[in-house]
Amino acid sequence: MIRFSEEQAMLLDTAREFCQKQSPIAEVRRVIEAGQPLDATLWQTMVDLGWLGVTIPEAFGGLGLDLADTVPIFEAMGSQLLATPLLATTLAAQVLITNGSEAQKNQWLPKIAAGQIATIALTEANGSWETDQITTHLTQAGSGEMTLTGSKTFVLDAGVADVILVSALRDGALCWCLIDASEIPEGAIQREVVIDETRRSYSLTLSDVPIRADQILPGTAFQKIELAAMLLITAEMSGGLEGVLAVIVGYLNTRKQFDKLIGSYQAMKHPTVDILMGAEMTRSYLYHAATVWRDETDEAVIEAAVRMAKCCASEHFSEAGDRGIQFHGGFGFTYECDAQLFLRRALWSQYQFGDDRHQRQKLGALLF
Amino acid sequence: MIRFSEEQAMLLDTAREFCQKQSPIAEVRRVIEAGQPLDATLWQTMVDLGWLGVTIPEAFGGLGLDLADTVPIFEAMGSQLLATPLLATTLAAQVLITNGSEAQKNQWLPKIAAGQIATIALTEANGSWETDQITTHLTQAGSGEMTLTGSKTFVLDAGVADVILVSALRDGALCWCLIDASEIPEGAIQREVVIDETRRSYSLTLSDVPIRADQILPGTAFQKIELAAMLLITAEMSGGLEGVLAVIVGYLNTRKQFDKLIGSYQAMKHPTVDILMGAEMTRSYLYHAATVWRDETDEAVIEAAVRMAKCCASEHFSEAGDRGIQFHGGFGFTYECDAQLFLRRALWSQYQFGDDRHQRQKLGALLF
Amino acid sequence: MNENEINEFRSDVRAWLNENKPATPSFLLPETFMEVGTDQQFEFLRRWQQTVYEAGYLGMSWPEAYGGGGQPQVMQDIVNQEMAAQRVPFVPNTIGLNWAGPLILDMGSEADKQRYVKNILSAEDIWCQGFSEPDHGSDLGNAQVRAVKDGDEYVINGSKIWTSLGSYAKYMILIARTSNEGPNKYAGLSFFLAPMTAPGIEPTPIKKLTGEFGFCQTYFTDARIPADCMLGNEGEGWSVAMKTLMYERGAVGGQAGGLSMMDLNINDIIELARRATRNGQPAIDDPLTRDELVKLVLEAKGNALMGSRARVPALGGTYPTAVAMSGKLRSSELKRKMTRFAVSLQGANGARYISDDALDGGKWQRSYLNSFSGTIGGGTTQIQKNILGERVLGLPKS
Amino acid sequence: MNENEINEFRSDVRAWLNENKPATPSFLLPETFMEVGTDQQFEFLRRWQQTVYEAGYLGMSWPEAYGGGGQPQVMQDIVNQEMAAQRVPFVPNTIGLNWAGPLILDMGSEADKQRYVKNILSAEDIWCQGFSEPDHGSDLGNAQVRAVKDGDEYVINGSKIWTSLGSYAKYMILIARTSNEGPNKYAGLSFFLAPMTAPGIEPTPIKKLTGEFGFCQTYFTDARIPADCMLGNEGEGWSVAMKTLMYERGAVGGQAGGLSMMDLNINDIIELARRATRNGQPAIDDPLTRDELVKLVLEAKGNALMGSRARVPALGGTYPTAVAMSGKLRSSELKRKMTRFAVSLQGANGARYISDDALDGGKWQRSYLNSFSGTIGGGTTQIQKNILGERVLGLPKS
Repeated sequence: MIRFSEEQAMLLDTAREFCQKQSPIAEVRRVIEAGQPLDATLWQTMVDLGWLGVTIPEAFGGLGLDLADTVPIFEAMGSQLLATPLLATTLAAQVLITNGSEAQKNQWLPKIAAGQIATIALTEANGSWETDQITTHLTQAGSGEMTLTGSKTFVLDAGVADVILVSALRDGALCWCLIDASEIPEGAIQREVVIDETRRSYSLTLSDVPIRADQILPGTAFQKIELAAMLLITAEMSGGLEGVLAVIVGYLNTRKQFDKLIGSYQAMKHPTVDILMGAEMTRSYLYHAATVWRDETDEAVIEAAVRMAKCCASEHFSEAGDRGIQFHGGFGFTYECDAQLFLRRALWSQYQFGDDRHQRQKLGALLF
Repeated sequence: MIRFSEEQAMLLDTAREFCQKQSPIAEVRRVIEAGQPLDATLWQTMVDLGWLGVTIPEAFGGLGLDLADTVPIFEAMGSQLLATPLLATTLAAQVLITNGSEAQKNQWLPKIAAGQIATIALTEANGSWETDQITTHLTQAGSGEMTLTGSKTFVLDAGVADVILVSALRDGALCWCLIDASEIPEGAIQREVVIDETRRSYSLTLSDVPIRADQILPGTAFQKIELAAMLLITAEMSGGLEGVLAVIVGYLNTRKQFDKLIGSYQAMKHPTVDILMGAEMTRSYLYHAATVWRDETDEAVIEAAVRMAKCCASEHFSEAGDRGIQFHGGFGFTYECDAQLFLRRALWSQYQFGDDRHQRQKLGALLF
Repeated sequence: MNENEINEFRSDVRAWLNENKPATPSFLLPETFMEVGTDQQFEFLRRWQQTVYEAGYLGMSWPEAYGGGGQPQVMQDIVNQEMAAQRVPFVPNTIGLNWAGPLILDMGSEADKQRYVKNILSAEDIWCQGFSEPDHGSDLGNAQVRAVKDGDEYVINGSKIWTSLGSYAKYMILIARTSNEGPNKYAGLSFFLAPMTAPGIEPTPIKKLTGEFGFCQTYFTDARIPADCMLGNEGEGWSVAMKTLMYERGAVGGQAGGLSMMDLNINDIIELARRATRNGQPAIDDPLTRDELVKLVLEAKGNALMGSRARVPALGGTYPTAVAMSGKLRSSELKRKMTRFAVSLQGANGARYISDDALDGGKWQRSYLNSFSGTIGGGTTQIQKNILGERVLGLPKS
Repeated sequence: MNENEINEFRSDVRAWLNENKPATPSFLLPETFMEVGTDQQFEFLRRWQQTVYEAGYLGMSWPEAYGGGGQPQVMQDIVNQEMAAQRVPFVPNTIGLNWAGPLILDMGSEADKQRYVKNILSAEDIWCQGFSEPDHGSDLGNAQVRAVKDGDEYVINGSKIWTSLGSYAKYMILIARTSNEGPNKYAGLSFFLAPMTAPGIEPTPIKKLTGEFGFCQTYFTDARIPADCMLGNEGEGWSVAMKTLMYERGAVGGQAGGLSMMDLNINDIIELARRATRNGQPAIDDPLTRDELVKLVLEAKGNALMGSRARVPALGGTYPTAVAMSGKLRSSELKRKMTRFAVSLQGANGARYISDDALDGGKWQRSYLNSFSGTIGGGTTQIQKNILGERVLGLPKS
């Protein structure tokens, strides 16, 4: 079942128009080249559109919509390869909404709705997609003071974040710690190199950083946050598939070989149809997952729907990126060809929160 | 490493010529239609060529060559879809050579070299490829007399066999029982329907059949026999791949669609190249396995080589048969199209002694 | 009907089906009307259709005057749902119930309606379809069978292929060429309700790769059929044929109802994977088999979701026709993969074929071989991909 | 050399390599000469070649008169084997050592030999290749770069693409068109040993999809090179170029030796699968990952065995040229699959790129992106399949 809300429809139109205008491919390349941690003007435009507050409850200055309603925004951003702190901030807001105390929500959600940047720090150097591999931990001194020690990686936009939500072990159980950027020691945040050059990814190294009790979130939901991340990344991938397909079709319809447009060769045409089918299926799984996310209460059903969507998207987007390079021939081997931008995005997305093989393993247990 | 013996070279030439002459595709269809359990004239010709004695030690009237040397015969038979009791008889002879007592060898090997038909009964109704699933068993009465009870399936050429070698449990351990056809009760052997219509497959149902001590083979090698079966079936498949490729290429070079030979379409041409590559790889694995079989002593190395060959052949032959049907279009959907004969052969071969998935599982344990 | 009436009716149907559903016969039933290969299979299915019709559960929304039930369509829908749920056999007169019948009710003369409709429902008259021709692909416009008017008859020459139930049919919906002139290749076609009993019409069974029969090649040799067999006017055959595509199940004046095939769905494959054994354990417990199954589930559910998404226009995306135009490609390839996988669940027993020894009587092996009718018939997978590449993505012709 | 001498030599080489093998640098080395993208990488590799040459381990079988070792080829073979076994860096002057050098020794003048050979070995003079052109595919016959004779010079115009080491090269082996006449498109080509220092020759680095440099597009604008740079006669360029394909490693007068790339083999992938972790366990312990690895091993070993079988003429089969003609297709596609799989072994770290944080410095991600040079360069996979279909299977042209 796929249900499409009016809110989604509205956001779909706005977001498409916005992203097409703000992020043509030349702009994507300019941003990569510039290497800035944030395009503040663009960010302010997104804040003004109200996108930061979409999922934040009305009580805290947001629109109070479901996370699933933001799917069209991320899809539109994905198709134009527009990477902004919206992903990290939306996920961090989910952590607060799901797990935060009233005081924590009161303190942060209105700021986020107003444009402050937040992010989450989950993954560690081992690259595990399972939270049971987390080693970052809180240590309680005799005096009752706590300190946080550990290293996180793939922390998006940490360089410009006002607040970071960090997963850590406390007495053997996972919890979320909220750290204000001002409390993070100099040098703890380092930009890291990821294959998708549109992303601003950082490592976060914490050594005995003091943590007050009010920095620890009372809720300990982790899987729901991971699933939220998968849902939004899948939305980006669905858009990305659309984007890379357009690049491929454009080339097949203009480039000639042996005096024929290369799109007339079945060796190009048929795999491109396969990519189209992958894109259509991905989009269907995406909006199915969004529907289930909003309407279902059974966590296992939600998990299955999201993992199916992430699995489908990961597989097809990676393959489309790979074929995109190949079908451009010699030009495909150059940095100038846009297919590489999409392949790199596909690989980043594939390996965040579980690749297709990982998802199939999880689904094997969930479905049967 | 692939080494090719003079004996193999000689057999390759003879066998190709023989099979092409004796088994054109019209003859394959005639034999299926006739439904006879044996073409006695053809069998005698093969006996006269000495093929029954190739692997039988000279002391028992054979040539004393290695089983691996017969690979070219089975490959040639496979390419022409010629199914005779040679496969079953050669495997049964291997059981005797490997596991038989001097008396048993003396009694049977000269007869086999002279053309008597033998077969092996391993598989049971559960369709397991693992010998630990065998339930056929010997029961020892107080008087010391033994009886054999159990059901076997996929017993090739049992209807015309002079002797059957049956796997059974004796006090929890597997052994081979040798049963003369004359000792098998009326009705115990029933023809069964298999997908490859060139095969004569039978079930064997034994209920308290008396077994003397001298019917039990002293040796208990099973895996080597299964590997021997895989090697010879792989040889047939390698030939079959060559055969189905010829059928496909022939059609692509004659059939027109929209006024063009269909072989000019890349949607046909490229997958046909993939089939060619599969055939070339299969043949390479086949002769590698034959080389290792003859020259290696390490059983694990032999097992890996044979399983790799069976895996490669199973995968590529099944796929070639499937594509063979598809590429013939409407004609491919008819019984008249030869592609179906090869697809059926491919399926039979795939599911005897372990399909590609099973082999990969075994290889995962063997290789790493 | 109010909700109570609906519920009551549904439970009546359920009870009736429970009572009257035929026992599984000793032979393997076909899975679609295209696969009926023996008299035994045919008679079993015809009898079932008769039973269903006599109980009032077929053609429920068709006019009473012609043998229908004159009831609201919703009742037929309920019957169809219950039949699918209980997996009863299909009703074999598919061409009559879903193509010819709706067409005759829509544009036939009163005489046509009186003559044909009731017997379609009761399976008294079996209908077949004469659209495809050998060597002319799936494009109707290439039809070469000639119909030449001679007095009050048409003389038919040529041959049609893939005529399902051809040997049992009393009538054929036939596309034939009455002219080679006209602005395009479709303009010279006419549509006939042709009696198969006319001398010179010879349906010749084709043996399929499964080893069974189930299709005919139908030869026409100076076969004379009455001129009033024509439906619509001369030269309107193409548009009449296109009309048949509009009679979706459930639309008013639409198809008669009943199942037209034993639907294969991914849940059947999951169930089989639990039941079939490989090396002594349920196939589904083997990690690699399980993973293949997950892949198939993903493809199957993804296909189903595509249809669901396509009904939300806002989610149509760049290529809004992609989903509708790829339905045949996706479902036929999925069926081939599912049935091929089903065979692989059985260990050595995958090598069996139609027989009592085989799992489910050898149904899966047969289904796999039959699955090529989907990937080949009505435009092969390769042609479907050309069409999608050209008409949906706008790529140049191959 | 007798066996004792061979063994002694081998252990000397081994000891020398052990002693002199350069330490892994702080930056990621390229894996082939086509991937040298920074001065740092280039200087490191050039120094390594110098070291190897000065130790007498390069060009061992080339004539002493021109800087070679004048030793039996077997010694160079032993050195090559030991270098491969110890996985030392490759020697970067690949075009010089394997193409230009053998060609000059074979058909160059005495002056050519004196001038070029020693500096090829010592890496003093780097060579590059000017065969491919933009938009003209991989068929040399389509070369459009013009060389027009003017006095004792040729004037060159046009551009070449995929010039590896173009920015570092002192010379280029260049195919240019000296005539448009002749019986076929190959007849008007000539072969030059062109000085890259001539005014009007501009190698312009191309940024690859990896983000690195490593190829140039080389523009010729009225570039004048001495007429005696021509190797062979005017119009013989095609046959000279074809000769270069004959200089297999190990043949007399053949390639100079040394490794020309960091060979990626399936054992590296197996080793990586043991070392890399997914969800905290070695990737190889995960059943699905393991199965993917088995599939790759089957493809890799099967490829290797094809070569071995092709050397037994009796086993050539119906299509004896299939193995030889498919080598490039098979190895390039395998490399793409292996490197892509290698990335997938790393869990979330698959998303990293060249940096210290990445497994093996990000080598695998870069290798995957670089692998397209194999599946695209020298005739794409799609073109290779056409060639195999047409020339091996005899299918009609697309």
